[in-house]
Amino acid sequence: MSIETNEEFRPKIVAFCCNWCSYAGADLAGSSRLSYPADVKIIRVPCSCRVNPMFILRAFEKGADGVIMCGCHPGDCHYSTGNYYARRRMTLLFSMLDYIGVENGRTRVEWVSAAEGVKFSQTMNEFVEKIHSLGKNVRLEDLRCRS
Amino acid sequence: MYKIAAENLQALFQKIAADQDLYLPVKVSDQVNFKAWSEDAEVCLDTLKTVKSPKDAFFPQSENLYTCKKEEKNISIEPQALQEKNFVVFGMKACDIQGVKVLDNVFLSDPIDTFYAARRDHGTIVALACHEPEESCFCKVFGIDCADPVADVATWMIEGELYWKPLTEKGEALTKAVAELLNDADEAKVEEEKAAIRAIVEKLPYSNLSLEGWGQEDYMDRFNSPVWEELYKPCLACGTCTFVCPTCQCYDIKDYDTGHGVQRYRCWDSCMYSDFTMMAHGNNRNSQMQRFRQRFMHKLVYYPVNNNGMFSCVGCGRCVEKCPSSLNIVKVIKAFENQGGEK
Amino acid sequence: MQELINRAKELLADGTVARVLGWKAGDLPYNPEPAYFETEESLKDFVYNGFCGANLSKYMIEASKLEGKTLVCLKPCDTYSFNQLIKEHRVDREKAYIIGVGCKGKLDIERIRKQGIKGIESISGAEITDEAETLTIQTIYGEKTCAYKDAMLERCHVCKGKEHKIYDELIGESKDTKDADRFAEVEKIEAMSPEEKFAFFQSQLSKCIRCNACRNVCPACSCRKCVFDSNKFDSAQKANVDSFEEKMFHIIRAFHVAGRCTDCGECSRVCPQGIPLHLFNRKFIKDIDTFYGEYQAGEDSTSKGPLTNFTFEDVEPSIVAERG
Amino acid sequence: MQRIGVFVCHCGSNIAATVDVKKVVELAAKEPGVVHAEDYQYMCSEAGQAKIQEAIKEKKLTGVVVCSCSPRMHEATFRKAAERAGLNPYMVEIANIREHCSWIHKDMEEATKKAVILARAAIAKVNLNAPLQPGESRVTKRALIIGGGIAGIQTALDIADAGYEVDIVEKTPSIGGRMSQLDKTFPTLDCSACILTPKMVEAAAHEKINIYTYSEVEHVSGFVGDFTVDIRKKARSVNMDKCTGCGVCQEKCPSKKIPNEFNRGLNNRTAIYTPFAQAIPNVPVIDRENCLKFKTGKCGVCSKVCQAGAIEYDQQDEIVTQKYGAIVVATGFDIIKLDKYDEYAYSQSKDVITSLELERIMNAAGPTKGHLERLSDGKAPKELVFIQCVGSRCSDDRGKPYCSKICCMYTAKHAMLIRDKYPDTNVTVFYIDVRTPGKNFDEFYRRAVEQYGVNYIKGQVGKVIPQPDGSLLVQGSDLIDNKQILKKADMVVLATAIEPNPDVRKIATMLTASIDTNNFLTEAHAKLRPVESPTAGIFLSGVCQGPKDIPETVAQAGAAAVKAIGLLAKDKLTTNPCTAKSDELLCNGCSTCANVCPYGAISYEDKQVNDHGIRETRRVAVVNTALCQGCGACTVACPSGAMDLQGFSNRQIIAEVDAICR
Repeated sequence: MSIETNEEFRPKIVAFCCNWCSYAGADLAGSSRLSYPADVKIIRVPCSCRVNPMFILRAFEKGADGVIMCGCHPGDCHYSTGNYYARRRMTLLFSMLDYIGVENGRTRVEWVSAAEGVKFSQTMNEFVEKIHSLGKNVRLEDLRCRS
Repeated sequence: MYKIAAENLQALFQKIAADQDLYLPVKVSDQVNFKAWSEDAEVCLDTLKTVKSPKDAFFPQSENLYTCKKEEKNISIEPQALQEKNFVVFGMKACDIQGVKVLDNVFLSDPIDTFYAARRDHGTIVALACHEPEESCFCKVFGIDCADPVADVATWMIEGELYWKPLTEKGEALTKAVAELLNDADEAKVEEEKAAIRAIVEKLPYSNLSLEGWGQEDYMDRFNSPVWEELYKPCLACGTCTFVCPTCQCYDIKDYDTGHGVQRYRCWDSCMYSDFTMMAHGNNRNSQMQRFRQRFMHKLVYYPVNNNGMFSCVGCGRCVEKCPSSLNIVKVIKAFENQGGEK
Repeated sequence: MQELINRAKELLADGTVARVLGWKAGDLPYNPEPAYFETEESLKDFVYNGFCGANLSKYMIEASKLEGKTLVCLKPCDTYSFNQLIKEHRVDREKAYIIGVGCKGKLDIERIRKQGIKGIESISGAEITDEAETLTIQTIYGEKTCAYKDAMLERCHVCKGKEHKIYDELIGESKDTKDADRFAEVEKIEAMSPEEKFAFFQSQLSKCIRCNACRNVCPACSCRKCVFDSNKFDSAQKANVDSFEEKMFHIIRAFHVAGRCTDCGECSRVCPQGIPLHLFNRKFIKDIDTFYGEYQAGEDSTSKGPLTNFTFEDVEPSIVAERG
Repeated sequence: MQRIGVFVCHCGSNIAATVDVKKVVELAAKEPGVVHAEDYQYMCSEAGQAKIQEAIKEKKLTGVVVCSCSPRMHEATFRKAAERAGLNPYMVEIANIREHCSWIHKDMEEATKKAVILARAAIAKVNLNAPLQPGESRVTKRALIIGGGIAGIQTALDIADAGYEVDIVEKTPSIGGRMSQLDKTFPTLDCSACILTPKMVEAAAHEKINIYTYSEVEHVSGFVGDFTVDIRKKARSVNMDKCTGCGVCQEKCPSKKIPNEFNRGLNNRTAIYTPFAQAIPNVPVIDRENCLKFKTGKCGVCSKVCQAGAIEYDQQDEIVTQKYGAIVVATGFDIIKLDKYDEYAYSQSKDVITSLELERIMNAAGPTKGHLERLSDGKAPKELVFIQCVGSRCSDDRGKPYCSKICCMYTAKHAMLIRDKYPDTNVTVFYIDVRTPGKNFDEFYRRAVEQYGVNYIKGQVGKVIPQPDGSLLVQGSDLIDNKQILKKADMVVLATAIEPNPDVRKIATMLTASIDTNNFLTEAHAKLRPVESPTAGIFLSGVCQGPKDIPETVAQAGAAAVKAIGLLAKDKLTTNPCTAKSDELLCNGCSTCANVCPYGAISYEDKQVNDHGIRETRRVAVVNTALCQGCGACTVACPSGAMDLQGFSNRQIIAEVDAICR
């Protein structure tokens, strides 16, 4: 992919954030004015364990170029154990996506606490950059959704 | 009667594909199905049965009907264009051709299915006689002669040469278009081949299956027979039989939300599925036995009753080979045969 | 087989069981079907041979709802599925009388056909009692032979073993048929470049006709209503209109059975398009083994499954990118 | 179709400086379902809220989207405002266009575009929202304390003082627990019994406290505010009302050779016994396994000597069923078994003892009447070696990975007391680290070293070898001087790791309270909810949650009491309506959801269902909304999608995904 098209390319990125840590971490990034690209849109979920693999595939189907899930650090889950289940689910799902040839940089999990506004912003910057380097998602999209 | 050497078939395909789409048996990941021809396609004319029947050349597994576009609060509708380009289906077997006739009765009678009709109009069928019929074949039961298929063009593959015989105007036109690749041939070899094939057909285990009692109007005894209750039991309610069948014509209409509007499309449905003909009030067949019975009653009774005795089964034997539970229409026919007095 | 029939008759006669779930001889040499037998007389059609590949555990979901006990014939690998179904409360152990039947590897008619054998009239060597290493096949086009091994289902080459994990009694000997590494194919794919992986699966999945045979035959896919048939996720699909839908269906199906799939291989056996569906399930099994410790679903009927369990030290999802 | 109103906040210039608010209003108005859209300077102000309320009434809104700051800031504000206007509060959603948009983006066009998309996602969600009603459940104003040690006693006293009925269930014949076995307590060196006994008496005398000793919890059902518990009162064989506690039965009992548990088996007790002199209740029990009357049918001495006629050989276990609003677990600890630590020769020599045994030896009521002597020959030891971290901080599976926390301090205490009372006895302590965080702890330890001359050696002991002359050879290392040490000792004391009471696993299962790999009960949040179990209505007191000393235990006991009181003070509990809900027609009854539920909120019922004409009885999941906290783990575990989360349903989240990606 040429540099020119990369400049044009504005990725669609969905971020699932748990209500208790990561969403609050994103809020802190906001109140600390720590910027990250507008390509990232956050969906609030009660816990990372609420994130169904079907949501992630759905995002890709509808044209997302990257999906990131953020939750409380292992051990700090508001519901004690939610992120442990989420961690296993996502590990397996990501491994499967990698296995069928979807670029593994398109999916990511990051544990972000309510105090980690800096980490949230950094993570999003990194992730967007990664998606830029990968370009448009073409392996997991439904062509009918192209505008 | 013409012929072309097998090694020149690639040239023939190139020639046809130059100005039409060409569908023929192609191997992809070890399985042969009818696919659009391309330069590097692995064409498998010696495959007796493609996994799926070639019916989707005329009645694709899914096809768009129209598209709704949504802009702000306005909705505009774009109808789907009908088939406009000519195409050739190459290598269809006699049973599958009969399958298309079964579909014709449904889709070309009033109200005409315009999508299907357009495809039929633009499609030319090049039939290929069966060379080595197999034990699961029972086309003979339905009066089909796999040695002498009837289509726009009939062909036979004999000792490395494809014999070519146009039978219709469309067939003549195609023949003319590829004339430079064809040589004249006499029919003696073809007659010989036909006789050989027919001799094999006689030996097939299912060739003498009796359809007595099927295709008749007074079917309530059969409908109410306790035999169904036993027969359906292994059925897993999958759609394999339906989706490999050359005659199944049921479809479902669905909407897909593209984010900018809706695509309304239809796709094959299976009477074996629990949501088949599901309506607001529920389902009129809510047990697998009923769904199973519907499948075979339709193929062997309702369809022939409504279509001058033409059965909605062509004996291709795909369901015999593919059913995960080894159920099939032959077992159904035989079960009633064994019932004797039951009619 | 006679011993099995005799025992079934006894158990029917003394009222221990109300019916027998086994296989009925088909009308071709290779197509016996799963069947219920309720009388001693009906057992004349009972058959148990190399073509009886179907995993009858799945049928026990329905049979558990019937009055009385069902005698069910389970091969060693089928018993894993049965255990898993007990764990998920989908079958009733009390409603089953399990006869663990011996197995010397099950046959795949597609593999025989792939060798160019057609017009099959009879097959000898497929009986369970046969010690033959070779199948002799009478066809319209002459007599053919085929090594038993070459006609075996893929799953039998990576057999989990001769041991029945749950049973009331055992009849018949089993044979060790394992001659391949269970994860070799998965590893081969893992070693490919992303482009090659994608091309491989795209080509395989493009054949999928969404007949749902893989799902419906699967003892782990025992949902009353599949998400792909319901509006719960706005995910109902009947056809793969776009190539995305093929992937969605097969990834989610494999995910839903991850940690529950016993690798019984029924999905690959029944796929009319010969898609090696086990490659999805086995990938998850391999990952689970590597990440969370060896786990065999159906080994028992009580242990916690890997996706309903965790440890504090589990690997992070980034392992996928890190291992390259 | 919903009738949605969209309200876009300027937040002064916080939003409006980077987001074209008017543009957001204009584009949001075109989204499906939107019938009203407006903007305002400060939506959260009275006037702003009034605008929302007005629009709800005038435009008959069924849903509201507020594009403003984070929902963590004002979701509650806007939901309450909507509720006052007659709209179900759960029909309000927030699009966070401040923290997640205006504050982090600089380009107006870009920020506006994103704000529109965020609004769109919220609108798409509201289109699928449904009114939710919080449920109510009643609270039984009575607490159960499991365990009658200092933790349980303190929690019981605090709850009872607040005016609520409390039952203590104690497994042994007396309350008092581990603390009653201790001699002195660090760092003040006051006598354990002197400070514990008054608490025990106070608990026994408290009109709101009812003590079940020699009793165990048998079964627990119900949920927060409404637990039903079966308590098994084991047959004591002594009538508690008649017994005067005179002790004659114990004097006369002929079975005298039974290892005395209270003294860690260092001496013997009788078959009819009270564990210790200050036991509460002061009523003996007959140990039926060792009683001649029960073993052989002969004897009956106690019955003959009992003036009060309190002996009842035919007593049966009794099950008491009681309802509780809150349950506090205070099951305490034991020390680990030392069978995996053979190198310390614990099983080979009577003079190798645990610290808890030393407590009994030092205690005036103990087996040696408080004299420090070797158990092998009764001689006073001149060389004493303490070995720290026996089974604690252990990296293999012989011991425990955690620090037992109390050992450093009690060893300093023991060392100091011995040096004080027996100045001619040398005391050596082998340690890995000395950990003394706590008020006056380090001072205390330094006193032991500096003032009392206790010899601390940093290093581990490899072996203790009993010598033919009856002494012990301690083989250790000195890490500071980097040398091997061979030391003759007369007595070796092992600071043995503590572990949760082994019964706790059974109890945790009954309570569906989670437990960690070391069998400590898990707190609801490691930092913010340290005395609550993740299971609502279950509280944690004392060492059952993790190693603690006495003051920490008492502090936590009080904290647990406050939490329990907070619960009991309510007449009704309002339950979070964003709970999981199972569609029983889709449920497979597979239990996968229940297996991941941290709250034990999912149970299974056999229900008669009508599934499109098929009538059958099915095992289906039922969510107890009083217990469900709405995490959603079950919804993903459920393969068929039968389990969904209200307020964050599958289709709502998918609608948001779609809106963002389109």
